[in-house]
Order: sequence, then structure tokens, then C-alpha cells
Amino acid sequence: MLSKIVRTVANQLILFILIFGLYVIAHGQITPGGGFQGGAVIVSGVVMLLVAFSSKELKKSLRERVLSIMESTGALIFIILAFVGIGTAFFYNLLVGTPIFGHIPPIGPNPGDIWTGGVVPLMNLAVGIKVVAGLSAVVLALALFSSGEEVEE
Amino acid sequence: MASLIAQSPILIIAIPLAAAFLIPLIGMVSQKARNALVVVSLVFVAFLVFALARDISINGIHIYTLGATSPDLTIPTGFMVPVRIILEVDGMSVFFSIIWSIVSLAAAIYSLSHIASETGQTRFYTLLMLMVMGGFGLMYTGDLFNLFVFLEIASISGAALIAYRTKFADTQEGGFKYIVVSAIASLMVLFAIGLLYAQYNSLNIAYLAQVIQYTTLDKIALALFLIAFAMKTGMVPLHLWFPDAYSVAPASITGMLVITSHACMYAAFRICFTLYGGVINAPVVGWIIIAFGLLTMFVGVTMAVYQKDVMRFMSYHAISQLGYMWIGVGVGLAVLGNPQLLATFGRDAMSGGIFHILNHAMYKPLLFFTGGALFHYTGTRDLTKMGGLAHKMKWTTILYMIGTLSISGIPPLNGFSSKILIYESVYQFHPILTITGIIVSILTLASFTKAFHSAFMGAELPEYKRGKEVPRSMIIGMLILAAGIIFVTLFPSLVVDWAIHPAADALIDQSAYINAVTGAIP
Amino acid sequence: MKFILGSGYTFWNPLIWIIVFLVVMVMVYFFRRRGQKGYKKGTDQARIFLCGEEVPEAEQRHIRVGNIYWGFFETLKEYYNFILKPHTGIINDYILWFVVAIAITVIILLIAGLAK
Amino acid sequence: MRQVTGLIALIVLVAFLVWGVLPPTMRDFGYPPSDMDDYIIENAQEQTGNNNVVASVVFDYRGFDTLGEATILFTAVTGVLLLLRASKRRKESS
Amino acid sequence: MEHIPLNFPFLAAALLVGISFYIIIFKKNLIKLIMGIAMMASGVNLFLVALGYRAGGNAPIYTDVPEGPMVLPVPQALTLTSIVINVAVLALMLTIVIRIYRHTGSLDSEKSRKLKG
Repeated sequence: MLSKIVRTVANQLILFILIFGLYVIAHGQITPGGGFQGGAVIVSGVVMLLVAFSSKELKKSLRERVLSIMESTGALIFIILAFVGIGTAFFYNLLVGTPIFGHIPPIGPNPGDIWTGGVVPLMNLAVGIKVVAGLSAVVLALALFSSGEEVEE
Repeated sequence: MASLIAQSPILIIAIPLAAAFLIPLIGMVSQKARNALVVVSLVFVAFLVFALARDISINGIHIYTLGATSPDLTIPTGFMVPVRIILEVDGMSVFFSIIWSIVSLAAAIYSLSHIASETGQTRFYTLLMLMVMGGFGLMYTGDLFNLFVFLEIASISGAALIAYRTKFADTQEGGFKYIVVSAIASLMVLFAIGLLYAQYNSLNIAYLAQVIQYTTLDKIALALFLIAFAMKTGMVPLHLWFPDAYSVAPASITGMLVITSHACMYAAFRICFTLYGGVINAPVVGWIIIAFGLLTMFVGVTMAVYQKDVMRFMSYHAISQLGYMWIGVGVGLAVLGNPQLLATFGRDAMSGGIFHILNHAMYKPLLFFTGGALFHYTGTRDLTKMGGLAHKMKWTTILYMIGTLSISGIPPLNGFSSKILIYESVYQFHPILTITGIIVSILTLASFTKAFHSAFMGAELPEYKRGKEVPRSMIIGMLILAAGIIFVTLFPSLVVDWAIHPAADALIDQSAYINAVTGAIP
Repeated sequence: MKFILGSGYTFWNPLIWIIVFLVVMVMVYFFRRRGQKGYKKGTDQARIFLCGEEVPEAEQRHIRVGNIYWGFFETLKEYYNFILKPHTGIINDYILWFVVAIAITVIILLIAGLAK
Repeated sequence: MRQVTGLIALIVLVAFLVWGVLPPTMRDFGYPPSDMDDYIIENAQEQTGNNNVVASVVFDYRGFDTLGEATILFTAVTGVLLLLRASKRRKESS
Repeated sequence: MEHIPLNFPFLAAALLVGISFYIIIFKKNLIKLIMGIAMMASGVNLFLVALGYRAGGNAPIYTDVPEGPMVLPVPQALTLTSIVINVAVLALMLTIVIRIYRHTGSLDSEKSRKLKG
């Protein structure tokens, strides 16, 4: 539990970190970045909250149970997206050419289009959910354990 | 059914993975449903594995290209190099995956009551399914970097499972040693993969085997591959982590870890025979493997006689048994360039080594399970505190005797039928190998007799008067493996013809593996 | 289906072995039948005689693992002192062996390459 | 003794690694052989509809690796939460 | 920077691996051991990503890319995968080390050792 100034600044700053992380996740198919990177950005915000407030404070809002549910859900979305194409082959990118995320960008240098990439943006989103939940669960668990209390069943 | 067979290589990997992702959600609802999911998915995977094995024995190598417009389209149309990740299943892979499916099913059933008194069972089963998936991927993939990824999956889940009983200090130490060793070995494997990619700009094993030239960099990469996988396998003098990790894990996990070390041995064979098979300096590498194998057999068994901790004692025996397989396959590698010698005794030696892998995968997990049953009954692993347990644990005693007779090569059990193949074929390569093998076999029998006497024989000790036989699911898990032992004992020639010779030929015949990828233009 | 496992020089057939084993068992039982008739359980002739000392209880008579094969280890003392030295249990030494093995293997492979 | 052995083996290994990555044995830095990668760079756009070629490699051409990578993260998180769990029945450490 | 002589990035990667091996072999502190493994992972990742560099190449992303060659995308994907893998390994290692310290009260790989022989 740091000083009031730090806590207030962290409260304001977490919003921008969240927006930036979501931007990195959402534009993974046209700009550098993707699910892992954006998720790591968001988890850095979680770590900032962990430093500003104590781990016990943060535990009230971030439950282990919710985090593990989120993580399993993200992983399941990922593997289901991989299974969708199994009519052709596992991991077949079958959304290319369809209206959802299916636009084909002009070949060569172009100013990018958010509705491209087939299943890639959805996989980015699933991986982003998974990474956010997983890494914040790890950080929270380590902080709680080193502050004396153990993770519940 | 045909489409199921066509998709089975990826289903065998993806079904345990999906189950592992589902288990945390289901475990919150009900524990019975979770256990049922574990067992049912493993049974279904075992069924798929056997169906795939039958299909491969008929139609040859099975190819699955991930993400292509058709699973057989290994190379994009109008291009010469495989781009996507390819799963390639031949006789060797499917042989190992049969072992892995049986042992993982037995281990899962065994765990149901072995860890019933512990906390955190949901995550335990999640990691168990992830370990199963990692093992299957390691055996099926035809892509080097993908092999590294699955190696890491198996290692991390294994380390977390070794350290499962967190209330003891030694379990944490064993898990730490295992993960440090695995991380360093995997990083060296990755470095070697980078060395190969730098020269040939490909990661596909078949394509690399076609274009590889055995330059200096390839030699350094071969050494890194060989020693890294040998360390994961537990080859003397890199075996030191092996008993520390295996003796502290829950017994079901120890049984599975034995097969993961066999999977790393499979990766080493795949590298030596398939990737470098055309260009390798076979006698030199074969003699390196044989020398390490002799050391492994002898040091392992002599250390085992000395032990007083039952799981440690069995771990050292696992090390010494690995030496037989190294010697058998090493002799085959040493004469790989000479078709006449290969036909005379090389193929038999390799068949003996691979057959011994099958037998060892049956009786060593069985022995580890009985050791876990002793721990479950007495609460200790120390043999000096045990005695007279045969009065209470009748099933465990019988199963332990089956395992003991089998591991020490007493006829008619299956250990004998693989050892006789190894002895007679290896003798023509160099007699000292057979002599060492027989001495090691004698010492094995002696040490297991000692353990049997001190644990089961004698009058009933007062501290173990009350208490009853271990729960039923542990017995069932052990009986599955015992049934496998009896089957291999009664029909050795059947197993050799249907499973062992195809595996050995798949190792020897490098061109089939290559043509399956680079020759398959639809 | 055939049971014979041929390795080119000999064969191994579990059924024949089992049959021979059963025959030998029958013979052994036959010889045992012709043993002493005067043996009676529970009488003095079944008790252990230890030079007149009284015999300890069965629990104390159990030989613990530490005492088995004492002569074996006594004979091979030098070997075990030598072989137990590397088994330090320190993780750093494990990695040291790893590096040593890689170095030796690389040297052997490169020298063999030069010779070829 | 241990120090000497370790240093000698380490020096030998590092010498071989350094010798291996220097020009006579290793190709020049910046001029890689690139059949597979050229194919990916040319065809990534119309095959996967991605501007970001790395993303198309990560999620389409080598998507299975990424699945394994996500699995490894899942494994590590599960392992960490498993090892940091509260073990109810306390015993003395053996 | 058209042509870097003497493969300096590869050289740096090899030396990083060597230094981390020195740390892992000769430092008894478990945390330092883990630092050594992290350094080795960085060295291998540097080697992988340096394999993909093409002289004067741009990032392989077609969004408003200037004309010219592109660096190879596959090594970047491999490096991304390998970085995440090493993060996972380090997290698990640190967890086990915390447990070991709770049990034995020591971080020395020789004092905190219970399994031997």
C-alpha cells in the first residue's frame, strides 16, 4: 500500500494501459503486435496496481477462480478456432474470403484494413484473454504467497 | 471411420489438449465428472492409436499437413520446400505411442485413489492430460521446432507434477532439478535447431534429411542433439538428476516419466537415423552410443544394489535398463552403412533394443506402482522400515513378483525374450557387450531379491499390523500393465512381427520417411 | 499362430518352457511325497534350536535391508567409494557433466571427420 | 579439481561454438538462404489475408507451434497455482 | 549497415551461452542459477532472431512499408514462441525456489540439498 498520490495516479493510468493493450491485441494482423504482446502490456498494468495497492487489496477484485475460468475459456476459444477448419485440415484458415475478417488486402504495400486476416484476429483475441488471465494469476499468486497466505483450492 | 483415421494423428494430440482445457471448468462443478472425463478421453485416444497403428501396418506412413487445403498437400503447389508443420507417423512413432497410451491410461486409473487424500486434484489431472498430449506430440511431429515445443510441454508439466506433494521438501528439490535440467537441455536443442536452420532454411525433418551435408556445423548440432536428448533420457554420466526426480514424484507420475524418457530416446533415434541417417559417420556415433550404454548399464545397477529407498532403487534400475536399449540400437547404428552386417545381426540387435523398450515400458511402471503402493501403505519409502508386508498386501506382492521376474530376465517372462535377442545379436558385434549384459542381469535379480525380502518377507511387523490392501483402482492400474506383460510373455513372436520389426525397419529405411513428404505431390 | 521367437541362431518358445516347468514340478512333488513320515507340526521337533539360548521373537528375527549383502559391499569398498564420489546431489555438478559430455562428443565427431 | 575440469570443458565448448558461428564455417550475417521465407513473404497476403507476415506465420503457417506455446503458458500457470496451493494436512517434511 | 563483418550478432549469442554456462556451473545460489538460465535463453533467442536478418531489410509487415527487401518472418515467429516458453519456465522455477526456501531456509544449492547418492 503506497502513498495516496501513487494510488491515484495508478487509478488513472490503468485505463490508458488497458486501452493501449487492447489496441495492440486488436491490430495484431496489420501492425506489429498481437495477443501475447498486448496481453503482456495489460498485465504490466496489473503489476502496477499490485505495487500501488497491496496484494490483499487487489485480491478482493481479482479472484483466482475468475482468472482460471477466463484462462480456460481463452484456451478453449483458441483450440475451437483451430478445430473449425478440421473439415479441410486442422488450423485451416477458412474465414478468408468471408465477410467477417475475410477481406483480402491489395498485394504489396497498402494502408492496412482491420477486417482482414481470417481467424487470425479472433485467435489474437483468444490468446490475449488467456495471457492476461494467466500471467496476472501467476503474479497475484506469487505476491500473495510471499505475503504469507496461500492460494485457495 | 475412414475420415476418422485420416484425421487421427491430430485428434490424438488435440483431444487430450481439449480435455486439459476443459478439466478446470468441469472440476469446479463435480469431481466425478472430471475423473470420468480423464478416463474416457484416454480410452478414446488409446482406441484411436490402435486404429492408426492398424492403418499404418496396411497403408504405410501417415502424413498430416496442418492448415493446408488438403491434409496430404505437404508441399504447396508450384513450390519445392515444405512450408507448413507436418505430422508424420511411421512405424516407430506409432509403436511408441501405443506404449504411451497404455501406460498413461494405467497411470490415470492408478492416480484416482493414489492421490485421493491430497488437495489440488483438478490441476493435477490438468497437468497429467497436458503431459500425455506433450508425449504424443513429441512422437508424432515431423517438424524440429515443433518437437522442441512438445519437449518443453512434457518437461514443464512433468516438473510441476514431480513437485506435487508440496508438504515435503525433497519433492520440491526433485522438481527443481528436473526443470533446470530440462530447460538447459531444451535450450541446447533449440540452439542446434538454429544451427540447422541457418544453413538450410527449413525446419522439416524429412526435407532437412534430404539436403543435409554433414558440415562442421552439422556435427556440432548432432553433438548438441545427442547429448541433450541423452541427458533427458538419463544416460550415465548424465543420469544424476534421474533418481532425485523419479523417487519423489507420485508413483503414477513416475510411471509416466519413464515413458517420457523413452520418448526422448525416440527423438534421439529419430535424429541419428532419420535426420542424419544418410550422411552420418555411423560407426563413430554408434560406438559413442554403445560406450555410454555400457557405462549406463553397469553404473546404474551397481548403484541400485546400494540403495535403501525403494523408489530410488527402482529409478537406478530404470537407468541400467535404458543401457540395454542404447546398446541394442547403437549396434544397429554402428553397422548402418554395411547392408550385409545389418542383415546378419544389426536388424536383430535393433529389434532387441526396441523390444526391450516395450517390455521395460510394461514392467518398470508396474514396479513403480507397487513402490507407490508400499508408500501408500506404510507412509515411507525407506526399505529399512519395512517388513512382512506380504501378509496384508497380497495383490501387490504378486504383481511385484511378476515385475521382478520380468525385469531380471527370468524365463518365461517377457524380459527374457527381449534380452536373448539383444545378447545373441550383440555378441557377434563384440562379445564384451553380452558379458556385461549378463552380469548386469544377475545383479538386477540379486538387488530385487534383496528388496523383496526386506519389504515383503518376514514376520508381520507390529507397526503394520492394522491397515488393509491398497484401494481397488490402484490394483486395476497395476493389473492393466501386468496383463500387458503376460500377453507379451505368451506371444513374443506375434509382438515382434507386428510391432517391433516395422519399427526397426522404419528407423533403418530413411528414404521412405523422406519420400512421404517430398515425393507426395498430389 | 506361431509362438517361436527366432533370433537367427536359436529360438525361444514360452509354451515349451512352461510345459517343461510343469513336468519338473510334478517330479519334484513326487520326490517330496517320499519324504519323512515322522514329521509332526507344533511339537518340539518343529522348534528352532539355538545352542540352548531362547529364540528371539519373529519381529526381531526379520533381517533389515541394511544387513543384506554386507560382504558384497565390503569387498567392493574401493569401487563404491569411487562411484559414490560423483553422486553429490548438487545441481551445478549435473550441468558440469552435461558440458563435459558435449565437449567430448564434439571433439570425437570432429576428429573422426578429419580422419575420414 | 572440479573448477579445473569445468573451466577446461567450458572453454572447449565455447571455443567450438564461437568457431562454429564465425564466417568460414557459418554463412555471413545478413545474407541468409531464404527459399521458404520468400515463399511466405510473397504468398502470405493472398493466402491468409494478413498484412503482418509474422502474424500470418505465427497463427497460420506455424499455428500449431502457437497452440503449443499457449499450452505451455497454460501449463506453467496451472503448475504455479498447483505448487502455491494451500496443503491442508500439514506433516513434517520427510 | 550493409555488411556486418565477423558475424558479430552470432558471436554475441555464442558468448552469452558460454557466460551463462559459467554462471550455472560455478554459482551455488539458486536465484543466480535461474538468472544464468534466463541469460542462456536470451542468448539462444538472439541467435534465432539474428538468423532472420537480411541486409537492409524492412520489417515483414506490408502496412505502409517502404520499398526494399524484407527480413525473414519465420525466425521472428520462432523467437516469439521461444520467449513465451522461457517466461513460463522461469515462472515455474521461481515458484519451486520459493517453496524450497520455505522448507529448508536456504538458497544454497549445497545446503538446501536433501537427495544424495
